[in-house]
Amino acid sequence: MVDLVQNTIDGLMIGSSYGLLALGFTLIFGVMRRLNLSYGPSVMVGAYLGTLVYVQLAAGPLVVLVVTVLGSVLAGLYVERLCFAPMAAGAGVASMVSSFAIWMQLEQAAVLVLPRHTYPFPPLATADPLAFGPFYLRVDGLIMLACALALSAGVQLLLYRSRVGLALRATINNPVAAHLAGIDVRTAVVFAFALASAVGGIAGYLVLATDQQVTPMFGMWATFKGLIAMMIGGLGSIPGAILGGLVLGVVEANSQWYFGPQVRDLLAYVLLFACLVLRPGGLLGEAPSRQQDTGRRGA
Amino acid sequence: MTALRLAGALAAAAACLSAGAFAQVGAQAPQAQVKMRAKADVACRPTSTALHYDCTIRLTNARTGEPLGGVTLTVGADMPSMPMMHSVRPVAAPPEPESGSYRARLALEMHGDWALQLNLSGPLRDRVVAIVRFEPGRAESRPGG
Amino acid sequence: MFEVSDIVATYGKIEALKGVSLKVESGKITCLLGPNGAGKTTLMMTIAGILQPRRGAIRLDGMDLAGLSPARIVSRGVALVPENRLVFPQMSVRENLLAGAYQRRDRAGIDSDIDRMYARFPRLKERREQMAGTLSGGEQQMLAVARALMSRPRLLLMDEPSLGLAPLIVAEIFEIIAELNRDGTTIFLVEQNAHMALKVAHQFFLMEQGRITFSGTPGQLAEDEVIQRAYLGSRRAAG
Amino acid sequence: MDDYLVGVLSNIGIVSFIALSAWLLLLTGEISFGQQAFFAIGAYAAGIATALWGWPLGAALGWSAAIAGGAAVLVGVPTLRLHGLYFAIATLGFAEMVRLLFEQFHYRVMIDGELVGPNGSDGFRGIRYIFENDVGSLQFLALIYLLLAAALAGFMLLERSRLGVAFRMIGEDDTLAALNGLAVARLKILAAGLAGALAGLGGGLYAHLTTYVEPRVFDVMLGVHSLAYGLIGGLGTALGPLLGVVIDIGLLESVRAFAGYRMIVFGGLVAVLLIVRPRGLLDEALVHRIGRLFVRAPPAGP
Repeated sequence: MVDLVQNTIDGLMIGSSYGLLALGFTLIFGVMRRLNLSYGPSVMVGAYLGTLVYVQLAAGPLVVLVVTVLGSVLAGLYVERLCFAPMAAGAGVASMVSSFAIWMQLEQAAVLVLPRHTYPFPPLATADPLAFGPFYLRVDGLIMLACALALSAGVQLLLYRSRVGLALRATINNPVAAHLAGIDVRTAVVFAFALASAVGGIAGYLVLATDQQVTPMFGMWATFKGLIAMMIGGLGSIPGAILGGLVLGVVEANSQWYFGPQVRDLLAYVLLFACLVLRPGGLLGEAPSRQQDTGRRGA
Repeated sequence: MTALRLAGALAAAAACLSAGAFAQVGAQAPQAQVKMRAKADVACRPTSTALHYDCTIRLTNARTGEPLGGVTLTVGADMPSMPMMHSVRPVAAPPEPESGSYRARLALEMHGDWALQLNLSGPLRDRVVAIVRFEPGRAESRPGG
Repeated sequence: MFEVSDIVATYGKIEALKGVSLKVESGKITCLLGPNGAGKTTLMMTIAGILQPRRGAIRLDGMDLAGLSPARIVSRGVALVPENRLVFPQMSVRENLLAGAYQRRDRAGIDSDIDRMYARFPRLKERREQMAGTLSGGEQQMLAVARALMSRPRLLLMDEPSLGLAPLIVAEIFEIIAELNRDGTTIFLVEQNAHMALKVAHQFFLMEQGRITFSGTPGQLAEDEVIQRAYLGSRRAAG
Repeated sequence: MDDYLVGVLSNIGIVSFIALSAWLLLLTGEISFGQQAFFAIGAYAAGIATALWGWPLGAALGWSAAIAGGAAVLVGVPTLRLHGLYFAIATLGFAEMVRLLFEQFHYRVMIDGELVGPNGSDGFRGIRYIFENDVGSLQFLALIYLLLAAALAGFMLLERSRLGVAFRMIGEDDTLAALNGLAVARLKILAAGLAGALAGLGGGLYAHLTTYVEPRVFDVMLGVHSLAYGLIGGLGTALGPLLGVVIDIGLLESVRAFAGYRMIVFGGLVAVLLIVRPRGLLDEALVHRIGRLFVRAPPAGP
């Protein structure tokens, strides 16, 4: 029982970072109705730049954070310019495959700059875990959870209480009507990409600072964790993204404890598969309608 | 149900076709009795050039454990994480003075885990695969090869 | 004065507009008639900047609008109420109105305009916190009109505002059109329902196969025998 | 021919199977990120059949196609009710499940004093059929291309058949296809089964070519690549995915001059190509135009 609770606590903390990755994913998907496979690799590029200033210039954590986020945003915008902006409506599959090609590109670029398999990343917090009776709370985990909740609340506020949020939601709802209402849809899309990449950059920073190391595989990891959490929580829903991340984190932490890391990964995909087959709308999203069908020819 | 029946028929047709193709290839070589197999130990060292590694390969007879000399050995490489995308042109691995020992110099395209394909020809035709992780400044074989 | 001259627009290789020219007098209601596939919606979308013309000029009081982005065109004072009542289905009525005022920055003016819309369309006021997707067809049409008005257009374009609505609602919509015009808005509308249009419009154009084939006043329209038969329906045939 | 060329050509042939498999689903309008699962099932099935059970190669390949096709039908039933992105992610989830299950899969048998068989993440070594039976690398290459030619001939027939038209109709608009009386669900499952069998056959060939497989070989990279081939080469004809493979593996080899910058150059090329031709080089329009050059009279309908 103690184990279960402790695992659940740990799972909630790591799950909050999955939730942040899913949040970025869902923003891009919401605006573009397309899948950006290069999402994780863009964050990885940011993290590599962060590591670079850490290793080469011995920069402090704050500088590393800023560089990571800025790098993620720049890489994200590069992906948007190359894979999304020039694609005509109806070329959703082409965008997706193109973003995959750029993934390969970003990964190789990262390996060229920093060729070793792993590099150190500055730790988030070195304080001892806080003890509550038989339970321990890792400080970095707490920071991660707090950041996730604050950021998702911030994004929610931004979307529902600001002018630019109005533009984004209008674009998500109906791009043609948004054009006619005088909303600059292109700018809204670019903003969504930048925002999503920034959220991803923060999530990436938090994860890597907890792990204290970075590898080129982080890009793929981030894409898949974000994707799974997004689908579990429900496509297009911000609370759903966070909830999906937390659920994924809790399931992973417990299965890792009881069955080991390989079964953990297996169960994550079983959860994804079961969720899609049994409840395609996810926990908080709406069931897919034919109109929202994406990736198909008309999308 | 017609569709599913058709699927079954097509799968069966595919099976027959491949069996037919096999009959041509396999007819020349009836199932051989127990054949000699090779076993390999690979140890690689980085060189002064980045991504270039010096590998020493010790071949033994899998059954008797004796060193396996006198074969022609070439070494190719593929990345299991990107199968068939990074096939490195096979290099010849000439024998060393010590029997069963061969040496190859590999020029890889990137760091990571590589499946080295040791192609034996001459008295024994075989392929042995060794998994080696290449990193800047070091290389490490995975046991079990 | 709004003026379109020699607009050519293509869909792929098909020429949808083959050199369209027309003038819309300020303060008047101008109606564009025409059969399905004549290019009326294409013309509207081209004026609104959703489609780019191959060539030709679009001028509002001397300013050239051709080639501008839809957002710029809205800020120059042209708003389109599109066909099929495009609203933002997962946004509230109020948010839809706010989106219509996106190009404006005057917070107080926007708030008072929203109140004016509520006064003009009381049913929108009742449903202001409701998601637009849950409104009835007629209510969505009113919302689409109100949203377009929120940008304070000098020229309001309307693409088949009566399409698919019940006769009572259609009458209400046309009443609103006449009212808006009395308040000084120039209106350019596409309509299939020529009977309704005849009651409100001051000027008519007829478009067929990407070309303007007739222009005139309601009186001239009613006299034209061909148009009579095609658009107003001869009484003999109807009876 | 030198070994290297034979190796590259063998790779092109084998990857073509999984590329065709993904393309067949694209034809019916569905994106699969998961065809590598059937490739994996085929590879393990064929490897086990020859190395552990002593089956002849032909039987093993038929078995790999059959079991992979069967698995694809089983997975197709629940997943093909989903569409678009949902289907794509479900196939990805399934494929990763299969890969991770192979990480757990241990089935080792003592053969000639040596433990042979799948050994979890340490892989499955010693699928030595072609070495034990003196099948030369050229002979094996011929076998690959024989089977590939058979598959292509099948596709050419399919393109002219009612079934092929049905697949394309579903791909264009499955609601419309259903309104025209097509049993959309069954046809999609049929397509999924055929696609699975093709991938499985490719997997069986792959296992015997390399003599070694491990779960990592079958990760998402392979699946997304195979999907990309159809889009690079073109969706208009079954030759499209093949062209994609040739460009990818051929191009990767030819821009070797770029050494460490290879993926950077290649990734950029693919991105630009997809901007210029979003449905690939051999898209439907081009195929139609080329077809008109050869066929003067309109082909008689069935």
